[in-house]
Amino acid sequence: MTNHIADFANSDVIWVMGGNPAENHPCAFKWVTKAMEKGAKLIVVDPRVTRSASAATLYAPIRSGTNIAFMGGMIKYILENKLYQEEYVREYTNAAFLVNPKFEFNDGLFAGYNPTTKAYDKSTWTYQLDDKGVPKRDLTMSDPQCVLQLMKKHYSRYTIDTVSAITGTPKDLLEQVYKMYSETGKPDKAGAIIYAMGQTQHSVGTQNVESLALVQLLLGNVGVAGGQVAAMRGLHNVQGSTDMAALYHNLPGYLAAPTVRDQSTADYLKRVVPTTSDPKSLNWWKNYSKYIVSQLKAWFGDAATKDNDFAFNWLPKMAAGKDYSHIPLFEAMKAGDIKGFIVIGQNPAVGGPNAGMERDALAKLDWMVVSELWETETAAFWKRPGVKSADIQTEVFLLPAASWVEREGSVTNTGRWVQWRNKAIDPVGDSKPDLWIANQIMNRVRAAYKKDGGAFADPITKLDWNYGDGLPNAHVIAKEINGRATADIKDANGVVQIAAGKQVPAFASLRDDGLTTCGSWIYCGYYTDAGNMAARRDNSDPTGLYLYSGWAWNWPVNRRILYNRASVSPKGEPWDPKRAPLKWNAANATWSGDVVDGGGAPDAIYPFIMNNEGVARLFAAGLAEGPFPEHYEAWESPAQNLLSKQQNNPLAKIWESDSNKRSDASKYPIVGTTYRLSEHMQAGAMSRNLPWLVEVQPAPFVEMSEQLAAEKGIKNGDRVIVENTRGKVEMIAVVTKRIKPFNINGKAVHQVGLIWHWGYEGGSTGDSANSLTPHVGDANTTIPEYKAWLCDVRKV
Amino acid sequence: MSVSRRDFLKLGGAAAGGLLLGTGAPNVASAGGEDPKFLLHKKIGEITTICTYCAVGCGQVVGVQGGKVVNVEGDPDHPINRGTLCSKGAANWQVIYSPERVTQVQYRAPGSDKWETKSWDWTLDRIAQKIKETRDKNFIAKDKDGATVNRVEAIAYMGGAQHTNEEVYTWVKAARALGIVYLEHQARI
Amino acid sequence: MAKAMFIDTSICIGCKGCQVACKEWWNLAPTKTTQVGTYENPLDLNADNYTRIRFNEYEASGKVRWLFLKWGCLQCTNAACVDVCPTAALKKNEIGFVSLERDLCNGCGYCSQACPFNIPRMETINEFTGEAKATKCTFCQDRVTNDLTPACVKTCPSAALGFTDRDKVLATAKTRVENLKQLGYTEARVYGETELGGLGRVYVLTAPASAYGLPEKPEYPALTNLWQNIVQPFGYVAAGLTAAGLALNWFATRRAQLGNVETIKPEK
Amino acid sequence: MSSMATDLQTRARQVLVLRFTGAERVAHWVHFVAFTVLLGTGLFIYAPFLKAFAVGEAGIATRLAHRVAAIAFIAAPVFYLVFSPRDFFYSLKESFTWGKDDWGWLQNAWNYYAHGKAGTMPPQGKYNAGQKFNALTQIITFGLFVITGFVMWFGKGSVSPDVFMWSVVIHDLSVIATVLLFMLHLYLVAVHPLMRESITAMFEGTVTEEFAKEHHGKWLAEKVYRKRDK
Repeated sequence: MTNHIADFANSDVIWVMGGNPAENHPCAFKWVTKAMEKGAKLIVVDPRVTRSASAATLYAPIRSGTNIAFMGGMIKYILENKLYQEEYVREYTNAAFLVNPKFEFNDGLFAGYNPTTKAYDKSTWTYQLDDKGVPKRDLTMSDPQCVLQLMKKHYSRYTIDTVSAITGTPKDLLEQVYKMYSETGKPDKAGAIIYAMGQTQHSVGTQNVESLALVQLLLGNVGVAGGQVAAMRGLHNVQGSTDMAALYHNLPGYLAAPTVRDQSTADYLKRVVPTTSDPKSLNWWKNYSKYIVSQLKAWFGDAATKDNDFAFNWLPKMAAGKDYSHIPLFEAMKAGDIKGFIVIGQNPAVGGPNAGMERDALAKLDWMVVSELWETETAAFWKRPGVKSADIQTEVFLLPAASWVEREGSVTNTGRWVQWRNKAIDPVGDSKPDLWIANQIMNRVRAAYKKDGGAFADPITKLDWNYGDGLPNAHVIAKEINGRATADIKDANGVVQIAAGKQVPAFASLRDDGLTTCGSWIYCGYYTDAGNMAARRDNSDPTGLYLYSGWAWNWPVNRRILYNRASVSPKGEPWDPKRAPLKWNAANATWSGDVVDGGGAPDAIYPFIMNNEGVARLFAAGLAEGPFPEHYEAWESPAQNLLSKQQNNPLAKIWESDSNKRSDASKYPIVGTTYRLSEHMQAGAMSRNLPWLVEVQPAPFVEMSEQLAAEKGIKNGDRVIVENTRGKVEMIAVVTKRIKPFNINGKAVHQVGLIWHWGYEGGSTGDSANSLTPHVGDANTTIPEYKAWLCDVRKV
Repeated sequence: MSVSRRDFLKLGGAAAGGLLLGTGAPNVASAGGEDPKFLLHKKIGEITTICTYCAVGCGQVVGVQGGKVVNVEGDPDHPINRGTLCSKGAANWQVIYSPERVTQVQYRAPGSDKWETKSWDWTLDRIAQKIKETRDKNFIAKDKDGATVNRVEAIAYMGGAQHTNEEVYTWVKAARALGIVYLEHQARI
Repeated sequence: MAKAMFIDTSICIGCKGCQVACKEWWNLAPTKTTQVGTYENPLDLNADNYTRIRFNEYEASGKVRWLFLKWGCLQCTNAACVDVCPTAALKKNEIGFVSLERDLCNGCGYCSQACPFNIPRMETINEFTGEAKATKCTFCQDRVTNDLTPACVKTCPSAALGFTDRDKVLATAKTRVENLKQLGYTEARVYGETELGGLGRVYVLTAPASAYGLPEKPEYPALTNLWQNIVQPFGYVAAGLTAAGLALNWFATRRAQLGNVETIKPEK
Repeated sequence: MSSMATDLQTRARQVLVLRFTGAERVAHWVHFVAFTVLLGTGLFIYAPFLKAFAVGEAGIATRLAHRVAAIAFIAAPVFYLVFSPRDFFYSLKESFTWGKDDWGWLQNAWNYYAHGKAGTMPPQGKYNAGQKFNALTQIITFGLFVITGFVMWFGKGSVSPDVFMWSVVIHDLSVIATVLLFMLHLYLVAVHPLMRESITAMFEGTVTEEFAKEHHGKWLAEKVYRKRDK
């Protein structure tokens, strides 16, 4: 989230689309109702009337997989009715930037598409530069090559009629949504868009989210109190594990993971560090070298020296352009390329796309280590219904992990609050905290390499891994993540700023000469010599904007609202004085309120310091499939793309095989999607094993309209089969008024929604909806297309 | 961090109330008069933690009596949840002593149809041995073009969102040191 | 000072946090449920479920709405259960709830039968001997008499529940109804202000009571009235009159008998 | 002791009339005990001032006692029927057979029972009208007790609350009816100055010939003497 949860209360309009916070984040929803109590409006756009929609001021239905069309219509509406926040757009986005005249868009494809490689040559997706190398701007935003005009042209095709024919949303509701939300384009109004996997889990997921960002930027809803792009993340520390980069493409703190092109830190920095020629652009990533070197120092300690390039080559390097994410991981496993698998607190046999195929893939492993509280479907794949255990040669270790009250440490919520957990009791039975398990395994591996040697032993034997023989102290590791000085750090006059061994107070003090360590630069400041900031418990709210700056710690640098510099005009005046997270006090040249992005006087720098332009991008060349989001149909769709000849995202990642066949609309005409229940958790181990939760939601089900049920002769509560080319599942039908058939370009299209929490293990068992979802990924992130695919339904 | 005894009752939620009645303001007056005061039948709690379900990050207070957790409810001082918890957070207590919970090391030999209970020592030694064997056998020092890559594609690591930050950091550090590139967690699914 | 639980159905999101928090606080055993085509479960109150959310789909003027109603003991002022309870295990507490002292309950079950809302349920301990205990929501009597809010109120994630002085609850509810009417919920109303002498639960509804499955006008049960106020007093009167008549008869007969008897007394 | 024996032999020979068979007496006393227990345990939940016996553990014990007694209560007439069927049916028939003698008894009852004046009281059968009325009430309320008792015992939850509450009301009305008669019955057999002998009939089965003559003259003549004389 750019802001945080309590900030919903500052909003005038809250738009939920591709999420269902009342269902999946109930305790966050009170801040939505708090806003509504103050007069705010709630818009919910969803294929069905959800628990969130039950509270909405305005609900509009939408067919799954058509979000960009919906948002494209919104962008067109804002631009054509001039409802954008003009000064914000002109000054704080690249709307006024002039784009390379060779850039073009034609029938669903941007300039530079290569159909053979299925990739873009992005050389024309660039700005026109002046002689100093600074992008040219037309501050009137009327030049046909300026971003705003290109955008207007791009979205001119997204008429209400077309959008309605694609999305199935009635035209009057489309207009009501557009009108209600664009009210927040006024400088003294703020709107938040809440989303979750309903936006991301599509073959166009990243573009979906970008379309939300574009709307928010046009309306001046980024960086202000009550205005945010609110990603509602699912698990209690999915934010922290993303920050700490349990991800193939990152190192902690969103540093890029090295590829084969990065043969040295110099190569690496050349590839990853953006540059700017604009003196007003702070271009924060220019500090990249400090963060990677400090991290290498944290990992390899004294063994990382200037002379060995801080042991940069001890880090593994990926093959260039190769994707190692969830889907290709299981494809590689199925191909027999992966021999050993360590899986901790995750259950892909239920949660993975095309789960049947992923379960089969597990059998190709030589060994698998599962650390869990429960015997999950993944841990027990070798004895699942329909397989012969004797045929499966995988050696499986199931390690009993400690629960959340049996260990201590910090977790990071979706609003980036890093909060400390205290230990209440010793682990039950023989269970052990994950830190203990990691330490025990690594100590043994290290001892073996020290004793016997082995392939490239240095990164293992020389790893800075001195956590003792027992349970590592979480506070010690927290301090390592925060970072310390390896020697006295002096200023120009020789005065010691940070003494050797002291904690680094903030990432501004990090260095690329080896004098500092820091496990994750964005967490620098969370455990300083002043103590454990994550354990702070001051819940006062002096600004009245629900910032709670004294509660726990917010990365980065306890900043509660990201890009908050955009909440004031270039002159330093808040867009809305009644809800200003930042105030510039000209008299003593200081900021008060939240921790300001950047620093210095208001007009000294541009507000979006993480972009090398210094402003937000309405034209975003970084994305794989184009600088403007464009509607494409899902890989499996019952409809023709009405906007271009490109039926699907031309860059979507597709693994088509016998175990991942495409379901054709002629045979499988119903749109399928998956979602969760408030009473259950993800792949279910944490809820299906709790009898109280099983009691309140005992079985998986499929929701469908009364019309579809009538067509298929299904009555409420009947057992039905939902199937497609990848599998079939049997569930209870919930026939409801809350879903209606969609009118898609004159044709009635049905949609069903499946609950995906269930599997074959634990206190409550049932079929897994993910047996039906495809191995198809978004072009940028390879996030699987869980939310829009095809199927058919019949009564058992 | 533990809260002081004097805040004990407060943690039970005297401060919670309906939205329209004003969150945060104490709104329960004392029970007086003739009617009996009923004894609290269990301890509310004084150890604070964060809920283990979604990413809202609600505060919880944990009541421990005789070394056992007897109660888990919302932390009323927590600025986001203000003492509230959804059905999952409210059921969290059932995780701890669940009969379904795995509390001993389980091992499944190749081709076997059952689990066997094993000691930690045996298991950790064997896992370490498997990691080393697999890594040594499949380590890629240079790619086919001769560029240094120092990676292992034969071992994959998955998970993280159930860890604390310190745990996931430690595992990531270990995984990268081992040369693992198939590194993934729940962010995508 | 009487208190009340405030239940704003326009804010409730039906998450069932209250159901589970209640089970957690009271350590109630899970019951076996099945999916029959609804989000609602358990489908009825029982000895191990004191509260539950009732789900209703309501379509009016082309708009489909999903209504959630937190259900459980309404803590009536004119509480039939209290009147029929022979052991005073059920009592109207001055805080405004009907308390239940489990130790006093002898399991007669009259409360469960007299309740106009069918709330109290019997926990059968021995089917043959009839050993049982009444169960129901008591607003978490141990919590509320110790300055805490009921477990369900405390846990309510959307803050649809509140617990405070009844006057304040009523005033808030009325303001809220006015507010909702302005927002277009023309059928918004307060439920519980006067019903059965005033309920301990005060609801803000956004649709007719029937759309939530609530009785429009709940009534004190006529049979309870007949039994408690007519039959039982009649029993005392009849027994008293009979006893008096027999005493009278004894004196009359004794006198008649003495008239025929000569009693000889021994010498002193 | 020997002088006593001598005295007895010198005294006039007393004639006793067998009024109740052993089975009848057993049935009566089982019924009596069961009824008393039922009444006592029932009263605990009827009368608030007795609630100390009804609460908690005590309540559970009295509830159990009530149910055990209920079984005995049902068992008594069954026992009667099984071990003394002829008397059972005779008594049953008598209870439902009302004639002018019963009218006569009713007309003279007050004078007789309050002032000891026999007046025009006709000779009575084995049961006089008062006893018949008592028996009838017992028979009817027995049925009501059993039906409503079973509803309350086993029907909770499976019958509608209205049926249950009607059962409670009817059970209580039956209690009231039987208690009033029980009071009268106890009074007559144990307290009433003229009727003390009737209690020995239930203990020993016999009454003196004089008592039988006075109170059940018709029965004595038709059922006892005639049988003896045969």
